Amino acid sequence: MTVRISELSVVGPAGVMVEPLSATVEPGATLALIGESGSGKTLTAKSLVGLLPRGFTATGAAEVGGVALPLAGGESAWRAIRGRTASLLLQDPFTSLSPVHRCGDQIAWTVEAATGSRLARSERDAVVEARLAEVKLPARAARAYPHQLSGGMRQRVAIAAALASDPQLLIADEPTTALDASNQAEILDLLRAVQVERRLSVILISHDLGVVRGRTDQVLVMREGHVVERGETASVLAAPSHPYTGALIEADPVVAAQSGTRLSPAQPVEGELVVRVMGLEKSFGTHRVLDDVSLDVSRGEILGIVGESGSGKSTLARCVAGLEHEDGGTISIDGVALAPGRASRTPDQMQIVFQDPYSSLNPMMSVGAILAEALRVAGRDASEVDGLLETVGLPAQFVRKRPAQLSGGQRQRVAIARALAPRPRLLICDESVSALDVSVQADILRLLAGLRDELGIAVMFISHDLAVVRMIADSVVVMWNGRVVERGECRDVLTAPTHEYTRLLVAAALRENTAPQIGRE
Amino acid sequence: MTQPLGASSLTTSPQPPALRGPSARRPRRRRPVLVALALLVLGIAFGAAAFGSLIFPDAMTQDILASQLPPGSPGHPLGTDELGRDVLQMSVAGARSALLGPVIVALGSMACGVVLGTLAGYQRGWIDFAVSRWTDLLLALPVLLAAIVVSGVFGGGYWVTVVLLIVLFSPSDIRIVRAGVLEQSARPYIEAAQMLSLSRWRVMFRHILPNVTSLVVTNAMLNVAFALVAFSSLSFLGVGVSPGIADWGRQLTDGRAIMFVNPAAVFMPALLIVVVAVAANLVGDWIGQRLSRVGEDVR
Amino acid sequence: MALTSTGTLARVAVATAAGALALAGCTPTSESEPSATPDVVIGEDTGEEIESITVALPGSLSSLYVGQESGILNYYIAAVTQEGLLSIDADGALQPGLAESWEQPDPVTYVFDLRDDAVFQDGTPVTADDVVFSLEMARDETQSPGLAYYLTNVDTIEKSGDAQVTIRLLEPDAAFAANMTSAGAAFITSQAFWEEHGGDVGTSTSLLLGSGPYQVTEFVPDSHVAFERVDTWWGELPAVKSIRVDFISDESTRLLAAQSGDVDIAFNVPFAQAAQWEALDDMRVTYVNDLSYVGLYFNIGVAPFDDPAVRQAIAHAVNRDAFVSTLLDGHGEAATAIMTPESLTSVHSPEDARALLATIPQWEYDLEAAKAALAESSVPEGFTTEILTPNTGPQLGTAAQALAQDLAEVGITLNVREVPIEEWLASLDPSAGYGLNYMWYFSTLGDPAEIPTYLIGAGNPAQYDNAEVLELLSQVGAETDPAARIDLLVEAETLQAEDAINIPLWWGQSATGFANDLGVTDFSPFTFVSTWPTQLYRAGE
Amino acid sequence: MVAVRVLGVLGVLWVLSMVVFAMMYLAPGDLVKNLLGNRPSTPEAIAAVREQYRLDDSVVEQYLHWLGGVLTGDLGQSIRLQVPVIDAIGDRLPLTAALSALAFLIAVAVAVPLGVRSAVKAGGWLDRIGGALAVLGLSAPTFAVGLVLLYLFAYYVPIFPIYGGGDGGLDTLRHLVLPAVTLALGLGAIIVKLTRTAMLRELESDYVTFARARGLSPRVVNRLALRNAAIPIVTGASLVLTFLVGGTVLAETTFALPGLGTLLQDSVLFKDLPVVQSLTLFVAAVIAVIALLADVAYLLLDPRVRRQMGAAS
Repeated sequence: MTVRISELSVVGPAGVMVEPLSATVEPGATLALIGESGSGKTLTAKSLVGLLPRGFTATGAAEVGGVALPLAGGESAWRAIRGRTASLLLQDPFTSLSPVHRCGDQIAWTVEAATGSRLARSERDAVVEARLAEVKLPARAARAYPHQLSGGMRQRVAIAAALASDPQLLIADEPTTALDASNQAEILDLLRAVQVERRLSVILISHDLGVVRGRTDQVLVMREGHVVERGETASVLAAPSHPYTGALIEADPVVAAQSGTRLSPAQPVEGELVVRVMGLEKSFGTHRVLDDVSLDVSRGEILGIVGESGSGKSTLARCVAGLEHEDGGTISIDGVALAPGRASRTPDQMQIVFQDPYSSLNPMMSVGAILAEALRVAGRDASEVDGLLETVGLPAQFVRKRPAQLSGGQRQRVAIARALAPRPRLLICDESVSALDVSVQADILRLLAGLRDELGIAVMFISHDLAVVRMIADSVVVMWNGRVVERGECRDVLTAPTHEYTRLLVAAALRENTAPQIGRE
Repeated sequence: MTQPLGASSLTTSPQPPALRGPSARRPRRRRPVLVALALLVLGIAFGAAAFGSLIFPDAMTQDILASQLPPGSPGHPLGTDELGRDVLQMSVAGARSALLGPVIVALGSMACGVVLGTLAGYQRGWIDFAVSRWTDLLLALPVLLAAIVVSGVFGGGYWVTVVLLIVLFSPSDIRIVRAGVLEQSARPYIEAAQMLSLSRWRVMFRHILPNVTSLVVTNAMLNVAFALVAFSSLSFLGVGVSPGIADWGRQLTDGRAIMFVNPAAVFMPALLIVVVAVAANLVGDWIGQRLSRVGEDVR
Repeated sequence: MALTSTGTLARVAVATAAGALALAGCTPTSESEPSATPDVVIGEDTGEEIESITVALPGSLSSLYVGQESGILNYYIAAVTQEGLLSIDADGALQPGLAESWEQPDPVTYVFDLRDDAVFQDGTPVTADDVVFSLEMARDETQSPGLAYYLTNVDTIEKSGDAQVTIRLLEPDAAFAANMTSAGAAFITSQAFWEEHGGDVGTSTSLLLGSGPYQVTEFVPDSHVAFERVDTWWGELPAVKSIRVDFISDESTRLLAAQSGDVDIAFNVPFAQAAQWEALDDMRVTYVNDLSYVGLYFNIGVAPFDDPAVRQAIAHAVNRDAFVSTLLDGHGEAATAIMTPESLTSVHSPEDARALLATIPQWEYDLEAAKAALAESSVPEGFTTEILTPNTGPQLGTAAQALAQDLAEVGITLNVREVPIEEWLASLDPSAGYGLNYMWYFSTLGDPAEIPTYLIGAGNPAQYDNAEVLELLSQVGAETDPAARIDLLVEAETLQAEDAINIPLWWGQSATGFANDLGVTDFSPFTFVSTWPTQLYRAGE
Repeated sequence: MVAVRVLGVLGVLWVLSMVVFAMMYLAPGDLVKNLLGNRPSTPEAIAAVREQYRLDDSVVEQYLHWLGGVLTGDLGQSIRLQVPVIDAIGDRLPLTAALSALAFLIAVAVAVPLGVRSAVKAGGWLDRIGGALAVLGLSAPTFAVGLVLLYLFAYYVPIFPIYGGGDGGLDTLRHLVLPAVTLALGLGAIIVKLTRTAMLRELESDYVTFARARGLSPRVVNRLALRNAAIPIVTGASLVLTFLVGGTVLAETTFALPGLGTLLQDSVLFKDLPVVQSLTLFVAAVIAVIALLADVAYLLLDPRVRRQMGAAS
């Protein structure tokens, strides 16, 4: 039942996207495909179930347990393979299930597709229940629509659906990336357990080295369509032979967190107080998003604000920025209390850098125009654009470019430059690196740290990822359900969390296994 | 390591699916030949509208007491109409009236849409409420039906019809622009502009508006086609263009009386209307796809 | 044709009569005899019974009761099922109808003796009470807004015997008897029927009851009306058993229907399509003067038309001969007077009638004279004005455009605007403020005084107030000798012509399409306002 | 939520009734002239007519009188037809409803499968044909299509009747085929576009990829996508309706059908105020109700919204 891939290559309209690649996955073993955006890892995965986008073709050979995959075959050839021999699990459980069908039906379809006939009602219920039990979901989940389940539960349903007709190979394409940190480990462990139980071969695709560590046997590191490194997971991570792998490992916040690497100066500068938030309250309808939140940020300090989605951290940032109106409490800058809303604020008080670099720049304006506009509001001359670009590490010729011509990291640099243009006292980074590849992430983090050191700017750094925060923040505030549950020096909080929730977060951030590892060979 | 990695547009980075690159959506690309043909048709039609009166200065004032001739008659390749006027000349001369109205309707409706839609979508509050109720009201009325009632009651006429169609077409423009503005307003770059304390006018018209242009332009192009059809339909019902004006819709309506004597008197203007409307539709779709592809790269 | 599928609002509205040019297959005629498509010879009466015929109307009817809706097509359809006290023959002369005989003991009293064998289609006899009731309803403005006008001069209507009705007038009116036909205001129905429906007769639910040879069996407004032959009629049993009248408001559709052989009779074929109708294998088109008058008139309450020189200038620019020969393709006749020649035929031969009307002074088509007149006027530099043309009469619009071309040469800018028939009707009101107007009038009675009384009598739309003319017209009302009446009318018309108030353009014709296997006896301008289905027969090969 | 929508609809109808009333009041033309025709009329006759139709009341009084009637179920009397408005509308409604329903059925039966196939085989020959038909359907004036069909299938190949509504039952159906096809072309064009766009979007979604990755047959996958695409398709119904209502007038005129379209047209020209008022409002109400139903359908089709609505109410 071994999976053998030999000389698999993917050609697209723009040329060869994946250079010939060979690999073997034993039953019950996991092969990790690691790479950043554009490395070709997803194309590789899709080529193994015949789902390449139009215009892309795969060559080479692949077999699963002796069954050759029809790499160049048509839809009908693939249908016999998909689900029964190889199955694909997608990244986002929010979109990979049909929103208007019940979960049980979606699982049953896989079975019906394999048998080619409709199941009787009772038989169907029994099959679905068994599959749900395998992913540790109660039978009643079959009656639920996807939106009625949490992200983690949805991904479990998706796993059950993907495995319902007992394939020998499961290709999991970033299966946990879209999930909250606390869910990620759970799903990975579940996958691992099922895999061991079924002696299933798994190809796990990820940009995240933390996911790979401890859960995979072999690893392939890909870059721009080439395999740059391969080997036993543990040995590759411990001693990378290719510089790119080394850089990836170094840039990975999890690795960095475990190794204790930090971008902050050893001793935080004792700066004057810039922002003071006191007893902030905010509700959306009856839902209380912020409950008596207080914090201070000083000049030259990076305050990490950590919490999962829904913890209120973004709302906090938006209240400080004036993009939301708080219901109660005070926000003061340099000792001056600000009324809620933008009207009472000036651009030089605070600026914000958003998460998504793709939508935070006006697509119709050139980089130069965007920055010049930001300079103008602060009374600065447009000629300072070049200097601004230099500050964020971009060459001067970027002035003429439009956002569409830039990569994600470059865009985020432009966004930071724009935020810096009015010389704000406070920079708010709302998940500003979460959407970036790890290597880019590290660059941006270094940039922010450098800015803090050079400009002495105060930074509120909001992230769901403790590992990232750990790399850059001086002090940390942990939020949960709209409340601050823990605060303190970054190092202290992360090494010795006192609150139960913080402990959970820390564990998740380090991608630690929460379940006992069974049957590892 | 700030260079983009690879040329593939497939991304696996954790973005919401809506932010996917262009390969996620693959609009059918109009075949360039077809679009070129459509552009050519529009070019000729608008050329005729602009200069038709120079080519045939007296198309309308030809001796109107002559007789009807079938196509292929000497001097009248397409024959003459029910008043003895040359169909070819009339078709060229009729372009202006046939196209001017629809173009003005499309532009007028676009202007309404841009101004009201942007205000409603960005300012929200009472303006949004008022504008939305207004569009609700108008959308509860089928365009053609409302046009019949109003034109019929007030005696029709060209400019009455133009104004009427602007009013009746504008709700869809307003809605489209409003929805686009709403969508754009929620994007971080607008909040970034707010962080710079830019005036709301600057935010609305410098930042948001250029980003909904593709919607606006596409819809305007499609409106030209719809207005062309609406004009001719109203003329058919006797409430659109008055007689005495060279106009395809009017020609089509009047020419039906002599269908068997000179079929060209009917089919020529009908063909022109359909061909121009098809061309406008194709070009509208094409512009929409091109502009939205530009947009997709950046989204 | 334009979209008025609405039957007709006024008798004017209905006729989509003439169109523009048609390829002539037919020589122009100035005779009142009908002229048919050449080369079509209609066979002799075979005496066969005709199972059914289909009549295609160019517009819809809203009501079958003429009192409610009185377009010319309403008259045509009502005549199938209803009768008047009298009837009109092919020469326009009065003949007995429901009244066997009538007499006029004094100038204001008319006595009608009813025939005893007249029966309504429901089997009940036609009584004097029914006649009195029907006429009373006809003179009630709210019950019969379309008919009341004819009876404003009536003082009393009484039953004066078991089978006798006496009508007294307020003032003498020589033409009154014609009003007692189904071309006028007499549509006799049963009182019981009327009251059963609370006066709502002629609708799709109540239908209509009359004493004619056909009974209405179904009426669907905007769709059709169906008639069945009954055996209750006092006259001879007609050949056609059932008649279906379809309303086809779109002219192209109607022509198609005819081409498919679905049509036996088509009323008011537009002249623009006449050639195509004539080209049909199994149909013919018959033209007949339809007693209609088309002319221009000036509202002299509106400047600059209060200036006679302005009116003369425009009158000189009217090329009525060209209108008739080209616009109407000869299916009409250049009008020299407001009265139609047909209205004189009870006294004069057609030739004499035309000769007499030609004695009325005319404004010749002469652009130089027009320019000279304008130079003399209060607006020597010319001016701009507007004329409204009804959308149901495309030929009127075309004529106006031709006139506009000539007037442009004279120095007057005339803007032509086509409007729905309703707006045009409203513009006829002097207070609407239009100086130059079209008049388009269908007479059904054939009485010579009918149109002149409207156009130059008291309260006329031109606001023309000439005491001499009014005096002459009141003499017309009192005069019982038809010839003397006509002379008085000619005198009145001469006065108005000198003042250039009404500029007659043409007397119209209507074109009717008939299936070739359908013959019609004595076809005349008056045919369709009498019980015309009785004149149909199955023609042989 | 639904109650709010219903209130909104009623509000729109109310404003609309005022607008229509004011418009008819201001329109040129004179009801008296329409009724009396082109002939001299006595002041008494004019007064009697004005009295009968309450023309001497102020416009506000006239409006309130009419509104009062509507609220008590009395739509008034048609001036032109002399029958209660409700009968005038009721008599023609079946034909128009049948025509619209037939056109809608034809359009849906052809356009939805065509749209689905076009999306599934995007770029294929069926897609091209579907696309061409859609553009043509949107670009060709309804009446022109009607005339062409009339010439082709009623004249040159006389398999269908030329005009009229037939005598009920199958005959009426036969009479409605051509007008319905005429309407269905434009209607289908819209539906093809809607379906294709919606299907394309769904087919590119993750759950379709995932479904295919699990080996589901194309038939099941397409059904799955169509079920999701149904939401935007149904929401587009108002667009379709608007077209349908307008197109009906043209089709009815072209084929001489005694339906609501011709009734409206004739009534407008006659200034038959009660009919125009009621008919305009009736049409607006039908559209509003169907839009409302589309929203309800949306509820039924989309469990997510269903849940939110459940929570809100």
